Amino acid sequence: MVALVPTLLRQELARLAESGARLDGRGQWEARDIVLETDCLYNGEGSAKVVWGDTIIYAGVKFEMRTPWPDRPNQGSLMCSAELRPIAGRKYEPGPPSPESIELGRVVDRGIRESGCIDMEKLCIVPGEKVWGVMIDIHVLSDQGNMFDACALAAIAALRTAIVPAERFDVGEDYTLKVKSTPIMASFTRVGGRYVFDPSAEEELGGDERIHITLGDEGHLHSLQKGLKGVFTPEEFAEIFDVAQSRCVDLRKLVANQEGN
Amino acid sequence: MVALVPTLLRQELARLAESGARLDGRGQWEARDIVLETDCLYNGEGSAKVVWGDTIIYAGVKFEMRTPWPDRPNQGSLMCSAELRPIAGRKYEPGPPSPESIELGRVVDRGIRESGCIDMEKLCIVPGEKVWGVMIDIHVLSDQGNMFDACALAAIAALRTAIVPAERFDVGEDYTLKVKSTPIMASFTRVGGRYVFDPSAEEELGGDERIHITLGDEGHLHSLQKGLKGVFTPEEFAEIFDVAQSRCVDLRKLVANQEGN
Amino acid sequence: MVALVPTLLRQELARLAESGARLDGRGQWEARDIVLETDCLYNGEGSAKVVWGDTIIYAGVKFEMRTPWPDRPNQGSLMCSAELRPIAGRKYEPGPPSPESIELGRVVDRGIRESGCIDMEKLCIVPGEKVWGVMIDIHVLSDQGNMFDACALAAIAALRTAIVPAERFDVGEDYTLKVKSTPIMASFTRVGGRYVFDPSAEEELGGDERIHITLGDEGHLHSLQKGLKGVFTPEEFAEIFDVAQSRCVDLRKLVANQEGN
Amino acid sequence: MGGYGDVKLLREDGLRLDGRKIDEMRPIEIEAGILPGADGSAWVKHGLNIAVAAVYGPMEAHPRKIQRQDRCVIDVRYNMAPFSTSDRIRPGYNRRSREISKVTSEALESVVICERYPRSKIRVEIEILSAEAGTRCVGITAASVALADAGIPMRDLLVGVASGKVEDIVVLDLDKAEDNYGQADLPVGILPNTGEIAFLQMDGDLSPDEFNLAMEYNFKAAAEIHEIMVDALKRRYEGGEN
Amino acid sequence: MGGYGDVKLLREDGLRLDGRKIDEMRPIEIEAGILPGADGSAWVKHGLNIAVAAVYGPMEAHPRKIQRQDRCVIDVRYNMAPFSTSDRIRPGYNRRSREISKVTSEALESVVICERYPRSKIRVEIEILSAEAGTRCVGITAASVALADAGIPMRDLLVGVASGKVEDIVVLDLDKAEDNYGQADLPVGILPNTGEIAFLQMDGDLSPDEFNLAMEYNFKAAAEIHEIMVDALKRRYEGGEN
Amino acid sequence: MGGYGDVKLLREDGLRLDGRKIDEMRPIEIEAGILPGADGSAWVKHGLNIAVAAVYGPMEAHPRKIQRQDRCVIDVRYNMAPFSTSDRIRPGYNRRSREISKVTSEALESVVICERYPRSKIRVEIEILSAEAGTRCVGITAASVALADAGIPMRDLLVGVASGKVEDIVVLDLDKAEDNYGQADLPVGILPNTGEIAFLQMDGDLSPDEFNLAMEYNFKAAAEIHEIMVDALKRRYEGGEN
Repeated sequence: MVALVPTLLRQELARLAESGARLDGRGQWEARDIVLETDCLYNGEGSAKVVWGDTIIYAGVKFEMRTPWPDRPNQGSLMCSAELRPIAGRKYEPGPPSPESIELGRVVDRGIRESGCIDMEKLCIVPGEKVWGVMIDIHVLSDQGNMFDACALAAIAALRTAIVPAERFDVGEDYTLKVKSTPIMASFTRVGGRYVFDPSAEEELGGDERIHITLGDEGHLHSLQKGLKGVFTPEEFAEIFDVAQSRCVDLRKLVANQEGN
Repeated sequence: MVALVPTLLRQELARLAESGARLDGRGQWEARDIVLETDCLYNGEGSAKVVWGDTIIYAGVKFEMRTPWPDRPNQGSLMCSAELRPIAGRKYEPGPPSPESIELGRVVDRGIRESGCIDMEKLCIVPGEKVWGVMIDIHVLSDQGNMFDACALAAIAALRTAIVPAERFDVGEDYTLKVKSTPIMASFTRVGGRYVFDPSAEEELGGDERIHITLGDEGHLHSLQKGLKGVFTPEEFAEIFDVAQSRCVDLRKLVANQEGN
Repeated sequence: MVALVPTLLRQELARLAESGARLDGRGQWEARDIVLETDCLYNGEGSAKVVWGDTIIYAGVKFEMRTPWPDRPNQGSLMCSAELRPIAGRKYEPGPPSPESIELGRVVDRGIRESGCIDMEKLCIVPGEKVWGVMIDIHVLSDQGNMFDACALAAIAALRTAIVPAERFDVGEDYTLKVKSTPIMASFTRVGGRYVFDPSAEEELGGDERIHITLGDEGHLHSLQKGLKGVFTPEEFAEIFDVAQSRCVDLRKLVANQEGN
Repeated sequence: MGGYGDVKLLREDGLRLDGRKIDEMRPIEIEAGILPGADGSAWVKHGLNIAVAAVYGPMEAHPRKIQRQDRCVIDVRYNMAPFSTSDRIRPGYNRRSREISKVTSEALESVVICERYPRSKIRVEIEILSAEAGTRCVGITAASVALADAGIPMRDLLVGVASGKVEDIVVLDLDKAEDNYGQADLPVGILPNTGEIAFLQMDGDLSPDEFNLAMEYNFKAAAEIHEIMVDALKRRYEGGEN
Repeated sequence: MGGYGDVKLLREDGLRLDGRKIDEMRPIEIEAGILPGADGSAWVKHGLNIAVAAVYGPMEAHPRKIQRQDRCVIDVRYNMAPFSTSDRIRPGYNRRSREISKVTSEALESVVICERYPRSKIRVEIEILSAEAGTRCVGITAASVALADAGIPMRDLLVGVASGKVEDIVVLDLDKAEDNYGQADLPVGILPNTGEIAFLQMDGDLSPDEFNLAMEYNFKAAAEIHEIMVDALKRRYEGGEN
Repeated sequence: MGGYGDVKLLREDGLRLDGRKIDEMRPIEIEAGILPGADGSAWVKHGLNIAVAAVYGPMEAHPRKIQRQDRCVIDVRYNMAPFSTSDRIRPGYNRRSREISKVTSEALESVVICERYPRSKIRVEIEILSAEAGTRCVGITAASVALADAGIPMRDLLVGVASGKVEDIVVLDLDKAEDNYGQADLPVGILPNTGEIAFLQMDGDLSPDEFNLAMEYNFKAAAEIHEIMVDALKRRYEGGEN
């Protein structure tokens, strides 16, 4: 689709919103097609590819052995970061990490970290000497809308399939990383005045603020983030929070199904 | 005051200089009001705030434990650095440290270091293994003229009130850092053709080179620096050197009084 | 010489090429005058200066003691890097290392490293604990054409005269670094449609792609690199490869003569 | 959230370690107009946090590629001074600061009447001089007062405030120990007059009910802080230009 | 080249450890047009290497100082994803990637009809998602297909291919072990129709004869890979726009 | 200053360790015009220090924000080569070099007739190839000769020279050991004809009287160095263009 100029696009989106419609014909809370694939990268100790509409994300998990922080001698560490390199789209430029890519990595990181799905003490090899550092790297190949949810999905799916490479580091046999739960992110963008789930690239271009909600297995909140220009009311939040609950259940099944394969 | 355009300002400053006058009515060697406050920051192991005219500076001291340099196993280290962030004034821009901020930090650092007021061997905890690194950080909140003297004053005042946080690092009880003397900086800027002490922002804008003199308790020189475009004669230096001697005595009393509180 | 504008220059170079001539009267495979001097820098453990036509290069060797990589406990390391600072010519700008300087350093590095002239195991001091890191730094003072060959010559000449500073590091007596061979680089640039050896600054300005060939004592290839825009045929390569063989023999004698002094 | 779990944060009497009630804020002091060279400025002490904010502008936005034809951009830099924390912070690039600067900037763009200044830039500098948990909220409050002090028109004064959870109890305004050992933190930026939210982050673990209670505390506290902000601005203008 | 020397890379039967013959390539799969937002794109799997390339442009070249009056510039970024190798690669500045980007860019400028787009820039992004020796060649092949997919006119399809030497034997297309423990590597970029070379690097130890044999293998392989590239582009256009 | 105090720097006979008298300089050699591609250049050997300076320009100053309407700017880069010191210096960002570059630039702007070239820039590149204490002064001397060699009009030739204090005695021109273990260093940039000072730094400990004596030594030495500088420029122009 030829991109409308933003002002015209905003008008069109507002017009559609009045009748509850969206540019691509989806319902307000309806997602695009999502294909999740895991174990797809030769050198990733865990890996996942998410094709979410036209948005394409890879995530890979690597382990490194390091000395623990002095104040937490029994704990390993987890780090999730995102690269938003210029391959991801025409608007992305080379250079040091942009605020956008930093936010993306940190919001996905918080959702996983705060869910407690990884027991940091289980990452200890020798207390005070050697622990595992788990690195989840997210690589955005194509950003065509709702990159955050696609990245979060790829990250947790890659993590849940990760094998700890103990043999390569001479500390025993390889084993599957224990991941206790499946935190899932659902994001909402204000488009034409009301929120929609899973905005397309056009909807993001003509939209306003967005809200990222990460929920755990029990429906508890683990991470929230509001980004971009715009305000919302507690009532509006209550509405999308309900939607997030059901969308996260759906997405969590996708991860579970993939693991069942 | 509305800033005059530089050329007009220079003419006005030259005119005033002929009659021995200054824009704000001060005498040639007269300072603006100076308020020094110490122990003003919760997390600084030593801290000071200097309000010098409209120039506002904070300095904080932090300690870290480190391994000594192999060739100086019995010595700790001292480092003073200055940040000239964009809050300091309209003309300051974000980005990596500017040559101005590097010069500022290094000139203040040399004055303190070369005075020998800190005995590096007293900063040794376990020879060859653990020493204290003392970090003085200077933060310029408002540069409205004569930033160098205000920064040097804040730095030495913060250092002289510093408590070594031995308990937090599990190496004994906290104690007051021993500081043997009080090096003080006095700076002079050529304005309207002659030097003045403590230039205002307008005087700096319409002025030429400046000379920074740091003197110890006995009136010895510990650091000199000439900055900006301009030349001076040995006779001119002799004149400001005499003024520096008396101004440093005054400023040193300010530090002593604060400690007496 | 006043630099011709590139289009005119290219035409002139093409015209000259037809008659087998060059701007400065040299033959197609003829080099400019080359002066090699070694042991010319007080603090370099090995050093060399190359004046190659109007191109001037310094190379210096420094040693540092470091811990070996875990997977190669018996091996030291060799690193050659080039700085192309703004002194080297009007077109060079300050800033982080340019792709040009990275390529220069890495191509020279590969030629030396891959020739096997340094036995990395001989750089081991205490297996698993201490090894020598050998650093060759190349500093381009004046780039007036064929910088690569001049840099490679300076680098190997500096390396071949290096003294291991064992005394300074308290591990025995100083001794001459053992360098088993003399890898030499010869580079060719397409000028006026055909290749020439040792292009001048003007020829580079009006020329196309270049090919860097590093040969060992026995005439084996140790490094190849094609740079800049342009293509070549296997037949063209065969021709310059033959020339490279004889040019490298000449240059190797230059190094040997210098050592004989 | 650290969530060590074995640190007691509530006393037998139901009060917090520093004696505050569950829904009680730390004391707040605000002063407007403290930096003579800035177009607007503010100093906020909130518990042991100290934030200073300066506003410069509106000014021409450059490089041109950051210009917006129909509005100004708010260029926020949130920064922690090296001496503001227990362990010294190295100056320079910092992922946390960049993220906070980004979302703070977007929150302020949501309350400033940006359309008033097309193609312009307003610089907002937030410096944390002393940190004791909740600095991003204190920075938002300071920035709001500084913008008002600079005479920049806003739809409302944005108030930064946070609630959290410690020992399974929702509490208002975490202090340092509560932040280190607690279970959740919910910092928000509230427009007290319209009841809207312009800034929202959260991490830790909150059930939907806990979230609602934490939000309730935040709204109540925002009203209180708003009064202190208004009071500081009144003092500034009653006191005349300085 | 590592050249450890004590690692067996050839079997008793003369085949290589993975069963390939001396002059046999690893299997190659190519798909064109896989990134919906790019003007051209390609996915190449070569052995266990995976490279994805995207083309954006031609577009205005800026900053202006990179503009050429008479042609476009090809702005190539070759990058290895952090998870593409056995040990994680830290994102950011990297001397090896910069060098490969530079020479790849120059190689592509040698085959694209750059004069068609004066003052323009074509961005070519090469991402290595999985690395198993030879990634620069796989990246060149992917970039070529992506440029063709974007409809950029080229003199020929540039093919990336490498030969090398293990246990004193010249072999085609080194795999990871052969790259780590072998004696030489000769990656080239070949224009299969004209028989010209636009990309050339080499390191290790090769006699003149060994070099000639390695080049012969490379030319033979380039013809094979070229067919697979053409096939991928045909499938893309026969399949219609996606 | 290191000021270790337990290292003997003066001999029984009152001479210094290298046999120099208290007020004696190390030997100095200067050559002008040694870099064929620069507009002006100089090579200075001062003791075991070697500095090379190049001048490029005047040229248009850009980016435009560095332009001055009424004069040129002098853009100085002082740099120590990695192999110039006992321990290798890592290339790249360096606080010491930045400070020296700044004050050297300001000193040269004080002697060049900058008004002659409005809106222009003159690049001065100072490379220290070998360092043995006092490099900033040697760099200033080299830069001066290079500027003169480039035909840039100057009020006077700026001369870099330093005195210092060892074992409580003021001495001229510290060498490496004296710099490492001495008590003070006073590097200055002197205009020998006008008797003015354009560059001044100092660290260590000097009484007012010691300072005056050190300055006296510096002025005397500046006159000597000035002659060597003039001589080098004469040789350059008598020898004709090279």
